[in-house]
Amino acid sequence: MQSNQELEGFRVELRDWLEANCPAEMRGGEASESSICWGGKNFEFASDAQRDWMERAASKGYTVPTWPVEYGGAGLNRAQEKIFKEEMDRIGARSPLDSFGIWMLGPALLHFGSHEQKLHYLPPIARGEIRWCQGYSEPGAGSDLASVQTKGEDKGDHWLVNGQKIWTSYADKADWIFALIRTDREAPKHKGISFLLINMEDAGVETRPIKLISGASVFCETFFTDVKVPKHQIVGTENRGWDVAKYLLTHEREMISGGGQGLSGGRALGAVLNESLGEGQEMETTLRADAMRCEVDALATGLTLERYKDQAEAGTGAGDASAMLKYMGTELNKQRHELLMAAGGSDALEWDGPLGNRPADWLRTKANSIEGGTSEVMLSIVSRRVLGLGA
Amino acid sequence: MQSNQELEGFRVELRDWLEANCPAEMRGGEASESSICWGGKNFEFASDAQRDWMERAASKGYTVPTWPVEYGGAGLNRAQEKIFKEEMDRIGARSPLDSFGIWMLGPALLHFGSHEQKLHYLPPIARGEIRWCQGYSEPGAGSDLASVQTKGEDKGDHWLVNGQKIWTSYADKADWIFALIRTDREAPKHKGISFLLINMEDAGVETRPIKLISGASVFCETFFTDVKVPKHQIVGTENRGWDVAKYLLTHEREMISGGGQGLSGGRALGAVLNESLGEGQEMETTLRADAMRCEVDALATGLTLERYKDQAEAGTGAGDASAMLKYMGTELNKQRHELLMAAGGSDALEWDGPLGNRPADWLRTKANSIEGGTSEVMLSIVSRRVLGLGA
Amino acid sequence: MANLVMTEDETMLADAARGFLDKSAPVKAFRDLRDAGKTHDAKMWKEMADMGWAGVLVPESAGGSDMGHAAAGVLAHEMGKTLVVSPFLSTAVIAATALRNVSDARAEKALAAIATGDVTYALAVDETSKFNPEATSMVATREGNGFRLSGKKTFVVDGALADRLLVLAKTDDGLTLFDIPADRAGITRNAQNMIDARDSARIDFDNVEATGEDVLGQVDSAMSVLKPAIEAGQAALAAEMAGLSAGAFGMTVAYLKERKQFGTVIGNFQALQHRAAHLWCEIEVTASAIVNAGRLLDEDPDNAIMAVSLAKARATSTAQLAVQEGVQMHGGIGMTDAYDIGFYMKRARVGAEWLGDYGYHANQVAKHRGF
Amino acid sequence: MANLVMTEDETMLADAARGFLDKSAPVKAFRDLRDAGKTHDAKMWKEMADMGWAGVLVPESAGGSDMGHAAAGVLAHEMGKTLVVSPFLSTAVIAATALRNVSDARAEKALAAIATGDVTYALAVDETSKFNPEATSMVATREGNGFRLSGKKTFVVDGALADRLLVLAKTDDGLTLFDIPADRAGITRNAQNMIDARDSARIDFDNVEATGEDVLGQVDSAMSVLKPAIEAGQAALAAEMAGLSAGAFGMTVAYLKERKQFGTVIGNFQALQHRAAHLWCEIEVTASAIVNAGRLLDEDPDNAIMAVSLAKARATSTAQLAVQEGVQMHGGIGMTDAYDIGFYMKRARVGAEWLGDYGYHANQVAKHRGF
Repeated sequence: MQSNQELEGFRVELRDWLEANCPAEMRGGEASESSICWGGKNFEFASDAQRDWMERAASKGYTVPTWPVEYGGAGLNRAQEKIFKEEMDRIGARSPLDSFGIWMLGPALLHFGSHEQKLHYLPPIARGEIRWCQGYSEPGAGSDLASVQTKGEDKGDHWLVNGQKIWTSYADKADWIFALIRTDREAPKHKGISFLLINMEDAGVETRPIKLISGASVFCETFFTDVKVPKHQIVGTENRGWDVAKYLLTHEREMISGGGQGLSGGRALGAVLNESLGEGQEMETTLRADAMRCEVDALATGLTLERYKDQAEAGTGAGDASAMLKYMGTELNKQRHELLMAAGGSDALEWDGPLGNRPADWLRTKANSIEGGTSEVMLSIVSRRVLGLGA
Repeated sequence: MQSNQELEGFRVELRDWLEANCPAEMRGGEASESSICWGGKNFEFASDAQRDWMERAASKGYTVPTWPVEYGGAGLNRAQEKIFKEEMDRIGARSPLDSFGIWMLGPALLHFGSHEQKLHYLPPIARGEIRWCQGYSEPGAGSDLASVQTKGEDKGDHWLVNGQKIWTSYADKADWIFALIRTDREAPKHKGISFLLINMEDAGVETRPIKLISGASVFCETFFTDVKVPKHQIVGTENRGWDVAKYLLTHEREMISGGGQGLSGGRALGAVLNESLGEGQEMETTLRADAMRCEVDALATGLTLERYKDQAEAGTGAGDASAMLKYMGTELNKQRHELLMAAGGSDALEWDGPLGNRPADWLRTKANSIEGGTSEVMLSIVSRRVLGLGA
Repeated sequence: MANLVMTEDETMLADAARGFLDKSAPVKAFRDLRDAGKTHDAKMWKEMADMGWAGVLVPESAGGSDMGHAAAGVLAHEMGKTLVVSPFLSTAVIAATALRNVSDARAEKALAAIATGDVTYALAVDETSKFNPEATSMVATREGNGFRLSGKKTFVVDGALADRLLVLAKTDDGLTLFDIPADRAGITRNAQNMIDARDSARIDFDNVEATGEDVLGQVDSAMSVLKPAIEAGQAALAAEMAGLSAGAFGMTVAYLKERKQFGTVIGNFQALQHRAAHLWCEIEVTASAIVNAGRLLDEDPDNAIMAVSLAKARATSTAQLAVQEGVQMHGGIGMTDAYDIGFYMKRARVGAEWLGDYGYHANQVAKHRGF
Repeated sequence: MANLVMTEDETMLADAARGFLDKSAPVKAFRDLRDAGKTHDAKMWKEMADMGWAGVLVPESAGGSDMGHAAAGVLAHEMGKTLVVSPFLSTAVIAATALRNVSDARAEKALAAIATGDVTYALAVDETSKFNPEATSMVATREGNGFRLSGKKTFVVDGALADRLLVLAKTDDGLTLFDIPADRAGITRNAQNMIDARDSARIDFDNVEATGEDVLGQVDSAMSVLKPAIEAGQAALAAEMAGLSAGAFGMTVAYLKERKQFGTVIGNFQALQHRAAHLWCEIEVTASAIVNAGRLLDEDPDNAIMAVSLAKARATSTAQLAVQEGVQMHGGIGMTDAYDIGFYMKRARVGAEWLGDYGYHANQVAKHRGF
């Protein structure tokens, strides 16, 4: 444990560093999916400021502040992490780098990977050099993930992978993919899956975007035709990929939930609504009431995310209860965007109109309660595993 | 069909009659369960005005305006019935007589009864002389009504009835009970039930009130020990009582739903809320928003009740869709009373305090979505029989 | 109280409309139109006019079929089910109602042109992001015998392609409604790229000339003409949204019966069953408010305002629930542009805002109920 | 940001409290008290005092256990689970917090008496049916060195039996808080027959004498003493309601696992499973707001107001959902007085109103979030 004095020292140092290194353009404003810095070989930075901010943060390990220093992080403990969040929020700093490598593969590797794998894969993620995507769902296996059919045949030193994944977010921009592959077709469905890492530039990998109702093409279909995956590109044990996937789903849930304020940059909903309404327009009764409720719920859900992190630090992980965060967070985020649309009125009905991405962001939130396990699956997890209901 | 002129003639005549015969005390004010005129041998009239109003209405058939004249009604058609409702509402007239005989047994007898049975049982109901209660549920058969176990053994000219009923509303005040009795223990559960009429004064019938969370004792347990029920006291065919019960449940549902405004006497929720708040107190945002929503929903649900009545007149009954009215009406009524409690603030927290029965009425509404088939059963009926979902 | 059951005529009208639309305007037709970047199908509108739809509210004396507001609602409902794009609401409902509330030869002529499908209209009322006609700030300045109009309108539905505009502007002692050709000098129309892929425009008026002839009704008293027109539009829009809800719901229930997960069709899951059943109940309740509004507009139009607001409020909340549940129950596939359910969600959002949102109408209902 | 996990001390405190209460104050004890027409169990309160609960917020110098607000919340939470009746909130939380915000010998003495369980307090603030201390109209008129109090208070929780009253009244330039014995001449207490079967009273003050000694804190500035007391009470009440929610929920889930209908336990029905799961999620989220409020009151009391309102708002909405779902899922039996779930519903309603309802606190949160 550190003394309060040491922690305050850290705070002062961090504050000075942020002041000197976080560009003004990377502070404030409402964050949206389109303003995220994703990194990777194919990423086009929106501005020099965005690139500078990512590189400067990476040099201090601040793109992945809680990862160990040897893997590219800053090695912050929970108390320091809280201070980091507070100081970032204080100046409204945007996240310098986000990616599925940070949110998902990283935690999986830190838990299941070998030292060599960690050294090999993690630092390029931390520096924003390699961008990952996820290959879980298949057309026939949506909520029922464990029924994946994409197969990997054992060819001695490699698996020969054939099949199709869907909802591979940003697969068209990613450099690598982590995927659930059926490597034993005889075993019960949860017991024959391996968690493989595949280079998107390998021969036989093809991907194409799926056009969404929001117009954006974030999601893709990805096809594997006779793709050779070397044996060392497995995380965890052969045919035990489901354990990795389950562990990872928890992280995905927490990530997607965003504590109910994911994309809001911590700003009060009502304040954003007031802006949207324009001069002289008062918030109508039902809208104001809904905004108040949503704000109350979002603040409490955000606190719950923090509480679960505190618990994890104390050694008691959320486990199945993380399904709760995913459910509450995504449902709230949908509500929030419904309210933003209502407050925007007709200005919000135009693609790239006076409110920019607002309608696309709104439609995009509708996927939140589907991807990474639907709300219905989350409720079933809670009811079965937490409450012990059901046969 | 009548001409508009004839209908207007009826309206004028009715209006004059109401003006002359509906006592001033029987107009206006918020109706509640405790102000209902139930009739029957054990009923104590709250006032002379209540008795006068019932008797005068009965003399014109207006206690059961749509029943045929020969059975004690006024024989009104749908167009006249609407005028009747409009003219009653116009002066805020209370219902002169309500009872399970009117709501439930009457419709069942009109549909399944013999002419003799109708002549024998209906007029005393219409005159408020005989009060009926219902014997459906049993401790083990709540939502699963068809599993009733109270048995009737065939003894030639009578059945010998033994068993226990629960939730027999007002059984302690009623003169007769209509009950589902298992008369064939071998048949499949829906096929061995008969619909019997039993005199509460018969030897072997005992009843006692169940104390409720609202303090009131509307519901009872009723016990049958070797009760002899003559064979002619059956409605419909032996072992086909389930058909009668199902038909009747539909009427019960419509009755309990009350179109979302059952006990409100058609008054606007917001107006009642404003009164409750007391001088100088404004309706707070979330309360006002909820009241507006509730009012919108109640008005539309009320119109739906009318629409279904119009359909019935046109020959297309609501059938399974009546489950919808029961569900929407009772859920709305619960909401309405939650709002009344919230508006009443601490004044509403006292039994018989400044707001009288309000807390007891509020708690009583919680049974609405349980009695006569729970909301869950209603939703299952809609999903299975209307939407065709489920195995 | 009006009879709330559909009449035989209405049922026949609905069946006929369905038959035509299933052939000529299934959702696929909307998709094709959108993919082609178009917001109007002139040929189909002509066919609708030939069937008497364009003249549904035009008196027979002017060549219309004069079927009334309930019938207009029946048509709008059927169109809503398959997301039919047409100038029906703007022209056949709103403009026609405004014009028939003016009894002069000019209005009669305009009505005749509406009935034949030879002219389309758009209502230019909104100036801010929320519907609020009373707060109009666009000015019509007296000049000689006429006026000069200057100002901006937004969210003018069907405004980019309409032949004529109904424009609300402030005059000396009130508001005045003008009926002017959309290509008059000084008018600049900018088409909006709407999420529902329908026609809408921002329109600038720069010192646009208007004669006394262009005034619809009386100067300074627009509302006597505009109020019934707006109410008619709100009721028909509510009917369209109820149809949209039914369409989205039908698609969703069909999917529940077909999609398999965890070894069974998802319609066997009780949690989804109950949510679908609840949604059906909401749709049924809204249907009553819709037919009631149509009846009152036909039978007692001066006192229809609460019924109309009730219908629009209910239609809005029901449509939003229907599309939200629809997308969620479809799962991933519901998020794709290749699947139709998303179209319903986008149209529902636009319908929610047009001519007053949920809060606007719920407040109207509350006001008329005395709170 | 505070650590939101329960400390080891808090877990031990909760376990000890649970152990005591399961033995001495299960729901059955509440039922017996109610059936006997009683609203206070003096023996049990003495036992609680002996365990240090009465002195949970009393400084050790005055004989208290001084465990802080988070610990008070832990105790309230456990009491809520089994509907324990005690003067804990009024006396050990609200009055103790007010008194410790006054540093004088008199307050020190009163705190000592609270810690030993020898004195109970009630807070007399409400005058209308809604909580609104700022709008106090009861008057304390200067008379010599003292005051004369006249007016009416209502919903004085624990007011019929309390030994002393904290009374808020208007003085020349603000509000003043008085600490007076409940039996002083001119005070008339009328016990209210409350739906939750707890002590509450309407109290009339008829020219009641109060000396300068009776003033808590400074004349005309009640809020410096009252504000922290009210916030402490709101947070502890929120904790009680969260415990109540957990108690009702536990009872409901147990019933779902036991009650059979249609040939199976009703907990196998997915529609009920999902509703139960949703409710559990709400309870978990509320738990975070509760612990956060306790932490802030302990660590940064001057800036705890938003956290406290957040806790009370969430606790209110969660408790109402928990009892409504609880009664509905119990079916008919849940409506009977013989079954306990109804007690939870009645207490939740009183808890919802006391010290500010949902709307009051949601408005506070909105105000502090800048809208």
